[in-house]
Amino acid sequence: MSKRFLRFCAASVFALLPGLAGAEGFGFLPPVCTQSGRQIDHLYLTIFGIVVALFVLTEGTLLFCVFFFRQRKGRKAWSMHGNNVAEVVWTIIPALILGYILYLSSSLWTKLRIDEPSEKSNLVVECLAEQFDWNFRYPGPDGVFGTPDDVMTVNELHIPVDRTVILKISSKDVIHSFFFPYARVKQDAVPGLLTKVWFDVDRMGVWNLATQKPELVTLDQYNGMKVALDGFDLKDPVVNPDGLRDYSYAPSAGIKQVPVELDGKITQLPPDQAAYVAHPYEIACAQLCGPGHFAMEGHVVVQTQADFDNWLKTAPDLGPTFRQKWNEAWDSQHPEFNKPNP
Amino acid sequence: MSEQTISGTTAEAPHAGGGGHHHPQPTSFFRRYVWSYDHKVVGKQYLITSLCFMLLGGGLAMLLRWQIAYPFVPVPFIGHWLKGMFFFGNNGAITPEGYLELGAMHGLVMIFFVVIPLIVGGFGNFLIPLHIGAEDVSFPMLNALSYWLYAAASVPMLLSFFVDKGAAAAGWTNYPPLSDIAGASPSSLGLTLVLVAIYLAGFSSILGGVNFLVTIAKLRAPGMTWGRLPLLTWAQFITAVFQCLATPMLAAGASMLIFDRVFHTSFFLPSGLMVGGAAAANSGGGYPLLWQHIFWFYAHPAVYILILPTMGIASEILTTFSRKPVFGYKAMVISLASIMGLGFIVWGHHMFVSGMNPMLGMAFMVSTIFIALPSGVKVFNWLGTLWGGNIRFDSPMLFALGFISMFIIGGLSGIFMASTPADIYLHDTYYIIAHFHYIVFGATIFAVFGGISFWFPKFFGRMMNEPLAKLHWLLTLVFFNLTFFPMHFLGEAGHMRRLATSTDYEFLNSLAGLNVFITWSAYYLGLSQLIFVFNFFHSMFYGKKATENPWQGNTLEWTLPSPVPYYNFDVPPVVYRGPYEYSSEEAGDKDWISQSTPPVPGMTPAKH
Amino acid sequence: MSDEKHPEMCWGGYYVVYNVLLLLTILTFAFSYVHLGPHAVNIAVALVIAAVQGSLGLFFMMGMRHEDRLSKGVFLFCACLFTIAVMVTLTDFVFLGTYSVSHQVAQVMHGLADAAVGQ
Amino acid sequence: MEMTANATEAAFHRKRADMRRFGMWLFLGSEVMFFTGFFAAYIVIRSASAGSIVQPLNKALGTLNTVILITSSFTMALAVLASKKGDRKGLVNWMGLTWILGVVFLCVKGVEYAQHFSEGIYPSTDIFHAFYFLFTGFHALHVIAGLVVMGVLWFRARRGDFNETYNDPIEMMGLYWHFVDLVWIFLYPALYLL
Repeated sequence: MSKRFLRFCAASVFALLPGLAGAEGFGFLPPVCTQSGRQIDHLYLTIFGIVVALFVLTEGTLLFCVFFFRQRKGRKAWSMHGNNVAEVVWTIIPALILGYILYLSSSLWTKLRIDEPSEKSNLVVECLAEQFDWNFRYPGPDGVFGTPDDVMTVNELHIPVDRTVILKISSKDVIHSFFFPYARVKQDAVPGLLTKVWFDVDRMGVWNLATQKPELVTLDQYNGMKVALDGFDLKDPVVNPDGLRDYSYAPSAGIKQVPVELDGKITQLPPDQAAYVAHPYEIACAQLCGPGHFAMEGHVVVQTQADFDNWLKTAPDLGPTFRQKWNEAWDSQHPEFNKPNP
Repeated sequence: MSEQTISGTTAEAPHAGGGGHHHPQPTSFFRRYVWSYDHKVVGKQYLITSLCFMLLGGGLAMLLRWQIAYPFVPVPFIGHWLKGMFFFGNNGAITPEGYLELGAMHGLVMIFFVVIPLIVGGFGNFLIPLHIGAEDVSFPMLNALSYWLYAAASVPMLLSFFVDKGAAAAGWTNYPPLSDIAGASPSSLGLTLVLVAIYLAGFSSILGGVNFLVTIAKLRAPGMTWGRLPLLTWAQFITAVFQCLATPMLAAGASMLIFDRVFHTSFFLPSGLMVGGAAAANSGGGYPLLWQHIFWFYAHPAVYILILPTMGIASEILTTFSRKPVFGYKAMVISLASIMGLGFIVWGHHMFVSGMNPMLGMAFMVSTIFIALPSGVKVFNWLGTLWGGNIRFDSPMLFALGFISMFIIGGLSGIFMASTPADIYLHDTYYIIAHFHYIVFGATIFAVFGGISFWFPKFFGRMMNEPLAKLHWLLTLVFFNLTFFPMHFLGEAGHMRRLATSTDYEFLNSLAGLNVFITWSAYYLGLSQLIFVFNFFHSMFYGKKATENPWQGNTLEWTLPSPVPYYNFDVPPVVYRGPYEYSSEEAGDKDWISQSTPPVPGMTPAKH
Repeated sequence: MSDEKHPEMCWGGYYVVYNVLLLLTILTFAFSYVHLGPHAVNIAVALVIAAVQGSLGLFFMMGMRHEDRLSKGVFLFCACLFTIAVMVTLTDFVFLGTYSVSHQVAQVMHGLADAAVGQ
Repeated sequence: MEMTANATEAAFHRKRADMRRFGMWLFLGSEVMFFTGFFAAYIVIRSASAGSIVQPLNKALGTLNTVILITSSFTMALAVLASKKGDRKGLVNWMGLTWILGVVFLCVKGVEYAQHFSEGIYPSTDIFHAFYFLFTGFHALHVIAGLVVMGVLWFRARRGDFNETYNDPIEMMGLYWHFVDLVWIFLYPALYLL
């Protein structure tokens, strides 16, 4: 039995412990980088606690009956047709439990999806899904979508930390689903329909060069670290004895100076000075969209406000083909998608 | 319904079922086994055909698991022989398109060609007339027609494997525009053939539903009031309502999708679609979500069709082997009726994140949360049945106990998806796959194995080999849990569904070992089914000869010789008590008394 | 079905129902040329006429009157499912793509205001 | 109470007729659900586009077809009445007339389709015509199926298979035909008039 399997058993036992509500990265839940994501985890773990309690109660009764009421010599079963009081009790109590879950879920659902943040005061990004890529578009300096100064990227969503970002999603061909696991966010991209989702990312992704492990840090921690913004490459994974792939960052070949950020100031330093490397989060497609469904990977780069504004000004222009793609699939078909809601 | 009193001797009509016998006893081989009106033969035809298709569905699942565990590694043996054909690329590994075909066909075959025909066609056909004391179903010719429609439906389905560009590859749900525009999904003619296959299977399912509803409502033996119906017949009644009224919506949706694919209409295609750089050739104006609404309006009642009959089977087995009346018969029937009521208004929980209006998401959450109540009440009543029983652990009882414990896990893991915020994260991940496999495999298929060994004497007049059946139960229970419980962890970690491989994603990296573990337990699970296959076909001819009532059951089929003669009851039975009067004082020293045993004078007959 | 309990529909009865159905068809055809008020009124009228024709055909021509409770129950259940299927799908598409409650309520208010002012 | 032989025979036939009628109602219930799918889709797409998808259709032929179907529903009711009275000639005539009216309905439908095709309008032209062909196409399929069965019953009636006690198939045919007419009664205003 490989080490990995033993660790899986340990993790599964830990995952079964009821009611550890609020524990970060409980069980198999991946780390979470948004406040709304934490609330979803909290709700998930509350339901998990209730479910485990009900599980122990019912399976326990089953096992008890199996052992205690076995067929023995001369024993006769009770001739009992039912008990109305019991029926009422085990209808009311589950109804109350479900009502409690319903109350928790409905308040969170209203907060997440029904009461939308207004698009005037928050950063709005448009996302056009297509067969096997994510296209993103920023309004650019004039703040209006569909104008030539829009900034476009492919499979790379840059967002500032500690700000609410609204993502307006649609699709060009088939139904895809924008899935940002660390933010616990998922929303289908339906052609011909504008769907919206918002997230308030408050953790930045960095890669610890010492332990070769990704970490999530708040903005304050980030400011206290020496983080290399560029100049490092994520090497192809090496398959370790457990059959898993170990990722690692290393300075790209022959690079002398890398931009290292410390408390907002970027200085050029030799690669070995940097303790961390900026590491993007991952987004995926969660709705079957064709043969390339498994390869629709994208990245979310969370930056400080200054870095983000700097990136927005210096983002490379992807050329006329992308502008034409956005025009064909978005602006010409659905100009109303570009207008912010009141 | 006219309450038929205990009319004692002279029944109003000489035969409850009809004047002369419905249909003369056939003599030629063709009329006895192929185009037969006898509900028992049609039941066996359904049983054996769906068990064979289960082997096909299981095989597809095994190929699926190979690709997930060892992505793009050539499949040993099969990959080498079938290089370049079906799902395999030229090097014998499964191609991404092939993976989609495997996934879609596994779902379609298992739902439309295995589970529904097995529990409704097989058990329903064979047992409903016996349980209500009738000679045959109401419309025997329609019954034979619905089996042969089902058999005809399997032809286009099997053909779709051999057509160029392969079988359906848009998931068993066939969401447009993927299933709609020519270039979007890899398959082309194959998907249309599969839609035709669903069409025919749905039509056979509707006719079956009509047949059973009328049989249960109109052909009950004298004295068999609604309060004395066995719970399996109640479950089949509610299932027949779902079949009869929900399946036509699938026919409507499939007709529109076939129109879209063949006549290039665009019911589900919005205007301005761009596929592969070129504008899709459709006139636009439709909505992709329209298909999801119509499909899930059918598909949620369909998943209740998959579980309700086996709830009935489990209730029958549990009471017979606990030697004790079922706990709260009325509560069980009320919870079945409330599942029927709620089953039609919960379909939106499949669409919480699909772009459906969030206000509707709230409404569907309320109805979905409260549909967990009837299932909960049924579980508590099953436990009440076991409480104070005198439990015998033959193989049917072991499978029924497996049914309850797996159904508890499956039901509880469903509550996570009912709460919409949790569903935002869990939708389309392996958590959902774990949930529905615990229900459809852990509960339904366990109850099917239990039902087969329980009624094997009535099917084939012989007993199944008990030790082999118990070994099969143990292996299946262990490997089932080892296969599907870790999928909860995959889903919790965010592993998406229908991924040909997860190697692209760094956040799924730590789960690769788990996928390998699941694949190997799935293979052991598949191997342990061979024990059942051997036991089933061997005992059919060489099993121990069965007596009339080997398990001392109360229901009417145990008053008949096994195997059951052509016209079931030579004189129509008269029913004097409910089906579950085990260990009642009326039974005297033995702890059971059949429904049709006349009441002993001087003893107080059963309450209802 | 010639039951002692139920008086059988006679020749004249069917004739009357037939004429009423024809009359209603002509009425709904004529009404389609009359445009008073927003289009919704036309839809409502046509729907009412079709419903009357439907129930006439159902109760008299098809003999739903003599049926026992089970058949009537089946038909009523189908009618409920029809309404559920149409109404729920409709609520999803009427507020297409717009999300926040306040926005939807505002949109509905605008719609009503325009209808009142515009006509 | 002792039942005379033919009384039990009549009771048995009535019981079986009840059973078959209940089965027919259930089948018609499933047909209602089949057209529910189409009506739901049509109502949704039409109201979401605020009626802008509607294209003009030939109202005259539509109304003519409605009149034809209502008349055939009337003649079918008379055929059922005749069969219950055991009047074989009446049954054969009325059902024959119903059959002819059904064929006339299909001919008018054919003329309409030919008109559309000549103008180059096909189901793929636009969403409204897609619904038009979907609705009327599947309705016509149901009419054709009904005519086939009615033809078989007509020959059996001419041969004298049905008498006063055994006329279930005629009654079932009557129910089915009235249902097909009712679907058209709802379909006609939805497509032609509004």
